[in-house]
Amino acid sequence: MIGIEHYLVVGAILFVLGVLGIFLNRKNIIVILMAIELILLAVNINLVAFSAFLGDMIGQIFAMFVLTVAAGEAAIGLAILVIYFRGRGTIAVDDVDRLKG
Amino acid sequence: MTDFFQNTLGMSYEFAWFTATIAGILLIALPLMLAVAMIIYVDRKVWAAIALRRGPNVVGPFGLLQSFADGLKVFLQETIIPSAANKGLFLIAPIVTFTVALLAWAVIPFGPEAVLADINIGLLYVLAISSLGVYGVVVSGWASNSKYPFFSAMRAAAQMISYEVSIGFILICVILYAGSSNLNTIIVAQIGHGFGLVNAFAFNLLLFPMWVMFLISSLAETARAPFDLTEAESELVAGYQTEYSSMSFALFWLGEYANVLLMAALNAILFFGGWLPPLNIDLIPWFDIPGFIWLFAKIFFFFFVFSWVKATVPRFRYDQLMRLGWKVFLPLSLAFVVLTSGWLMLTRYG
Amino acid sequence: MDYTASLYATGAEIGLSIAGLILLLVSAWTGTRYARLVTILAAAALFGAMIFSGHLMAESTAELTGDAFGGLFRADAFAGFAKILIYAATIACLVVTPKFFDARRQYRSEYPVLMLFGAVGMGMMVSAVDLLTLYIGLELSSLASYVLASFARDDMRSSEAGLKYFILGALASGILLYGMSLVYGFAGSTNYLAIRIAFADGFGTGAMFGVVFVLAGLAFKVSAVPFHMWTPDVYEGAPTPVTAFFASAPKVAAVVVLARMALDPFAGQIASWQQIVIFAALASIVVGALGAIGQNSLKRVLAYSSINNVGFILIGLAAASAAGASAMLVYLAIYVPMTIGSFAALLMLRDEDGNALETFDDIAGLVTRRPAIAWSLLLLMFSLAGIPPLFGFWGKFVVFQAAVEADMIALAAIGIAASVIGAFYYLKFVKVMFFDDRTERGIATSPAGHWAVLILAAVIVSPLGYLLTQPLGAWADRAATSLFIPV
Amino acid sequence: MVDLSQYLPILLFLFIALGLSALFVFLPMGVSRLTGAHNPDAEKLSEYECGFPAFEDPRSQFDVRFYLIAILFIVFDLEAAFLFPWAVSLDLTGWPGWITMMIFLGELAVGLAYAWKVGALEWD
Amino acid sequence: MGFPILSIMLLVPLAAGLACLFLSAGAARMTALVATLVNLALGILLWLNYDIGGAQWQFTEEASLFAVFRYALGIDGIALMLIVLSVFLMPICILASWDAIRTRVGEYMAAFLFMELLMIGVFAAQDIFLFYIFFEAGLIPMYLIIGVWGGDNRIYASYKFFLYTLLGSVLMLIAMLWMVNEAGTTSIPVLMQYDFAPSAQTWLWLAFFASFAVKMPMWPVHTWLPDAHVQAPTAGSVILAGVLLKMGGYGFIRFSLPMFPEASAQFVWLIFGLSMVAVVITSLIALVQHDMKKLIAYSSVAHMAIVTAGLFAFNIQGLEGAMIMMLSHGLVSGALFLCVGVIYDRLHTREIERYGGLSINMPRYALFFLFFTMASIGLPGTSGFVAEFLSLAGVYQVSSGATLILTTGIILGAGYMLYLYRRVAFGEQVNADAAAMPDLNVREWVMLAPIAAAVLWMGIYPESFLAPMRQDIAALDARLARAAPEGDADVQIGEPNARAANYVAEEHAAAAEGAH
Repeated sequence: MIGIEHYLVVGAILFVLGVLGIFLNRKNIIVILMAIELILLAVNINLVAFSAFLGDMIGQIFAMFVLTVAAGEAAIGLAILVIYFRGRGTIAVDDVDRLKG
Repeated sequence: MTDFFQNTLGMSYEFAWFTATIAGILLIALPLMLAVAMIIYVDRKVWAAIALRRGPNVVGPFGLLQSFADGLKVFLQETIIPSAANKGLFLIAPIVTFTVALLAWAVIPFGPEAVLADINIGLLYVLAISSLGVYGVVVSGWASNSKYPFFSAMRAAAQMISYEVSIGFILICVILYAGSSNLNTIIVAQIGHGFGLVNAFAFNLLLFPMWVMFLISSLAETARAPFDLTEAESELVAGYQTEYSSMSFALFWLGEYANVLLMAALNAILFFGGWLPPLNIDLIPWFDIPGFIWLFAKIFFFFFVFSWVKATVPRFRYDQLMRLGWKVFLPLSLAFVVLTSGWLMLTRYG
Repeated sequence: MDYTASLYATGAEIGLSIAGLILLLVSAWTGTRYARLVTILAAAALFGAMIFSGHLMAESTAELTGDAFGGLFRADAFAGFAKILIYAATIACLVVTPKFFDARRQYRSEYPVLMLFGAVGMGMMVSAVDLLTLYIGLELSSLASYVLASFARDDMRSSEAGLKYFILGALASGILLYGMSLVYGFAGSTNYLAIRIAFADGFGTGAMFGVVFVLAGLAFKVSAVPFHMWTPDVYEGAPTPVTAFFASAPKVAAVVVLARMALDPFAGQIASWQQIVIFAALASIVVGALGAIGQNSLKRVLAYSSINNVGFILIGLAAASAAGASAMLVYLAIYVPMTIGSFAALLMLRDEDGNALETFDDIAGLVTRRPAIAWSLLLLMFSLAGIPPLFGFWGKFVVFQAAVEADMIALAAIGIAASVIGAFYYLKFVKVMFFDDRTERGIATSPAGHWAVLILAAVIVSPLGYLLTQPLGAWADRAATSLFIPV
Repeated sequence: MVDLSQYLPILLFLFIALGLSALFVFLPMGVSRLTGAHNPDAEKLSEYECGFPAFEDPRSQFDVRFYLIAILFIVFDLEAAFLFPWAVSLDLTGWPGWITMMIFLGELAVGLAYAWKVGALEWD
Repeated sequence: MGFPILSIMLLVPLAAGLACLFLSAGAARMTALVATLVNLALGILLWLNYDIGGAQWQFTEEASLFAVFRYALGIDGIALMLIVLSVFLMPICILASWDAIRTRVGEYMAAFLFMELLMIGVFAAQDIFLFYIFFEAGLIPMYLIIGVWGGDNRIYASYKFFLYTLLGSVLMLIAMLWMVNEAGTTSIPVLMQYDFAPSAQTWLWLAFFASFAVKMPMWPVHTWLPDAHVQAPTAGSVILAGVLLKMGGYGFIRFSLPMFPEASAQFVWLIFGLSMVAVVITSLIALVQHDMKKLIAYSSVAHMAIVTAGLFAFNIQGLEGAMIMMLSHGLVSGALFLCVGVIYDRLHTREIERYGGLSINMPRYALFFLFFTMASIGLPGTSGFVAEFLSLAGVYQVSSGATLILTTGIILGAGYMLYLYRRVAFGEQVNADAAAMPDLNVREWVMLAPIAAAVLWMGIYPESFLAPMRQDIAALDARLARAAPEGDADVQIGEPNARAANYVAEEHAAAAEGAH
């Protein structure tokens, strides 16, 4: 039978993938945005799994909020990316280097 | 059906269930494909009739086999994959489109018991699955790596998501009345809804405008005329399918018509009582006629409306299309959510 | 708490939200013409919210500090103190903004609206007593901040700063959220009180992971080492008024949230987070000090300075006592005028063409050209370095006092010794302005609003600021006490 | 735990539908090789552009309004995500629930009005 | 509470300093001079009104200000002497800068006046945190004085000065916090009577030592001093050598010794060791200097080493000697820096080689310079002799070996000072421009003559200066008695002949009376 720990493992794997996607990705900022979504997805899996496991609705409500906020975040992220792209003409990660000390 | 396999054929419960489910799926998928083939024929016939032409009339009696002939033709054609295309995505796009078009039917109730997956969020499921259809379009346009498909895909995606917003609100109104998003429950909630007489939501004063908007939105959502800007031949050659050929090309058509049918079915289910007979009075033995016949009749009626519109209404401009979606339908449907819920609070839960 | 009382407790946020929505519509209808007016109105709304928060704080009693909306929101004195700071900082940032964008003709009335929404989010954050409320507030303020960072659309550095801030901020939220999900799962609730009860007798590995992730996410938001890498880049790239905002209000909010998180839901497990906080505090002090050495950009130096200051604030948290929490608040209250004043001074430093003077070379010999700015900056810098008799010393004093009282002598000793490294680059400001020969770039005159903010900040950090210690200490104590309610 | 058994048919359906679609795509490719219809050449494989060789990258910059629409869609579609559970449980949440949702919708209406007024919905 | 004379002494420079910030150069000079003279007058008044043999803490003022801070002022004899030294040197500093400083005069004068405020504050503070604030705040004006008006290498010097002293004193702050937490009071007089646990004392002592040793400065943390002295303007050097260094010594005598007697005893070896090394090494370094100011700066380090040694001798002679040494050094080294300043103003170089034979064209200058050189060496009749004699006598009771080495330093001191004087004042006039320098003008006379008078006074009749301090030093000695280390010197009070014995006994009785 599938228990709570299986969901948690899936969530953890997705989370790690997302974090690695941000740090190891050297190519494209869009991929970073997707990695962020992946992290939030992992969170949602956790929340929903816990919610079902605990028989408590808050987790699911939380997941809904996370979804919404994730969407807002993606919207703003894309908007910033568009501005950036218009200025620089590239969205390669390695080109984000105007600011350094 | 599970009982049938279990008791008559003596299978174990699990195996019987499995067999029954597979049979159910095939019972949906295969007739659906057949229906799509026939409906293309019907479309052309209706269109021709309104234009006072004869339409397909060569292959088979009354040209009935025309679609099959077309199908065979494309089946034997060469599949061209443009050298500039992203091959994997290019091939995946039609698969996605068609899969998604089929998948949505999993929750459509053909009768009180005749539903493959009777889930409590049926309507949400339909909405979700039909949203996925955008992927097929966008991926095909992107993967073709060609100008016209790309433009068309952008347009199609923008158009579909624009109308999806107002569709979402319209569905909320329906759910408010039905108190559930299970499709069967929604249908049952419509028994005698219209003045105790008509088994339809569409005759409710608050829901009638919603139905009109839903109908129009369905046209836009499936990119049917007058909203067929995605394949506006004069501008965009053949839309996002420009670079496709052979069966891949045909799959888009199949998927598109499957979606059209789905939209017709949703119109029937959400606003016209689905598998219920139209009237709630036992003048004639309405209720003895199997539900799916009523449903099919209603689907067919709505499909006729779709064809009719296609034949008579001129194509919109893109800005008009977007304006209608965002500046008319969205505020209206939003307002109706407020109105409907407010009315319900006052009358029902006061 | 009934519905009316709940509404009353959330009055500041509700008022600000309504003001924000109205001003949003106003800005849509009037375009950029009345941007100045919208700014004034936004500042007025914030001022009203500040007064209201002060009023709530003054009259906060046991029944009023109960949780609004069924345990989601608590308008206690702790939150009240933070809100007053946040709103005041936001007002100050609003005052200095329009002139900055005037030169680029880019000021739009969306700017104050975004600031308002950011302030609402921060108000929610500091009042949150439920992970859900916390998350919503945090994201509301973060989303507004992302946009603000890239508000100067034509400036490549601004959009790059926005992008970096967005990516790392979203990552931080993700980490925080992941921690929250684990905490929720293992505590069985998202309510702080319930978590505290659930964790009272220790927790398992899973919950420990949750706590660590939550703290790491918040450390990101306060830009504590080792999650500070984004700070210099973002501070340098963002428009200067926005940088001033980032360095003040959101920092206050994040620190306060971190404190509430550590001292309310995780209060039963001080041992498990204290080590983390101590490490972060010391590392922030050292890295913030060392990183600034060798920088030539003034904004980058101030960014490192903010990292450095966070370290000192965290020392107060590490004490894990009411005195420590009170010291944190006092430090924050002093830090905010110091940092805003510094950025206001930077804003005033522009040549006749309106280009900002951004490096140390540009401000060489400033005292001979703009003595008032130079002397104000001198006060601010020595204050940031914590040299008595300037007010910044008091902040460090109370923090270290709390640490010593909590018997963390070694922490205090190492921390204060490391602060000497920080003094090095604060001195560099003074050295460049006072000792070096002047450069020949002209300096434009500054608008009255900037002067007002700068002078106010300079007066607060000057020895006159000590007049504030009595009320400040009393309010901070009151706020800190309200945090330590028994289960 | 929620009974998820009703979703199993959907999963099966997914596999079958995928299989069918893949069959439709790949079978003709095989068949065309057998029948000799498979006969590609460079011209045939080049992308279509009104009879001319393509003269620019098809994925060059396109109208930013598509982004805008996408972003607006995200916002408004997600609002519907909140409405679904609310609509189903209208009688459970009562007037407070209704009022709360109306406030929420009001804020979204403000958002829509803003987007409308600043011209985010214009396609000239 | 009587007339708040200490507060007035703080207020006068504060008000004048603020005014100077906004005044023109001439007005600022005059304001500063008047203010410092007023303070000098107040200082003399303070001394005259000081009740020798009266209460230990006099002129006390107290007000509870904010939080843990109390505004508590009050002085004993030790503080009195140092305050008088400060206010005495200040007008001289202003005069020394009269012509030398031409840029941003108002700010310069303000910085000096703030320095005066802070110096008086340090010596008068009776609240431990108030002391810290005054102690630490002195960094800011001094940093500016060195950095803005200093020599070519001023930036390096100012940084070094600031960071060294800051690093030293922050640790002291932590110790203070702990002490206050432990003892529950911030009052210095109370803390001086509080007995901390010996184990804690060790750490506290080290923390205070870190601060005072840098300030003092003790070898090896003295390296900021030569740089700061060389780069600072003349008046800055005078204040630095004359008063700021004394803050370290004052710190030892006010905090380390009375508050942590056990720890002090425990670390006598460290202090003595460092002092011995400092005396010898810095004297040797001074011998090879080419820069006059640097030479004098190293001599300061050597002299201050004798102060530390005297302080940690744990007996009355040592403490008195150390105090007189501080006062004497404040006057003498200040005067020497002024002497350097006089010729620096004329030739703008401090290279010893550039001068020579100044006694020919500047006889009065040469006279003053000679006098102060002799005072620095410790010629009997000058203050230096009294100071060195008392200190070494005190140290001798504890360690004859240390005394031996410290005395070597004094011999070396005579060497480098005389060597300096010979090169500057005697010999051939090698450079025409040096030979053409005019002798002292009236302003310089006015600067040097009072110091010379004071040095002579202290050398001939030190009792004037010792009397106010005697009671406090005796009290300190009594407190230290329980921890005083065993001396190795077998000092036997001999049997004087009858006539002399009477005399001695009388004198002893008088001293004992004064002490109780």
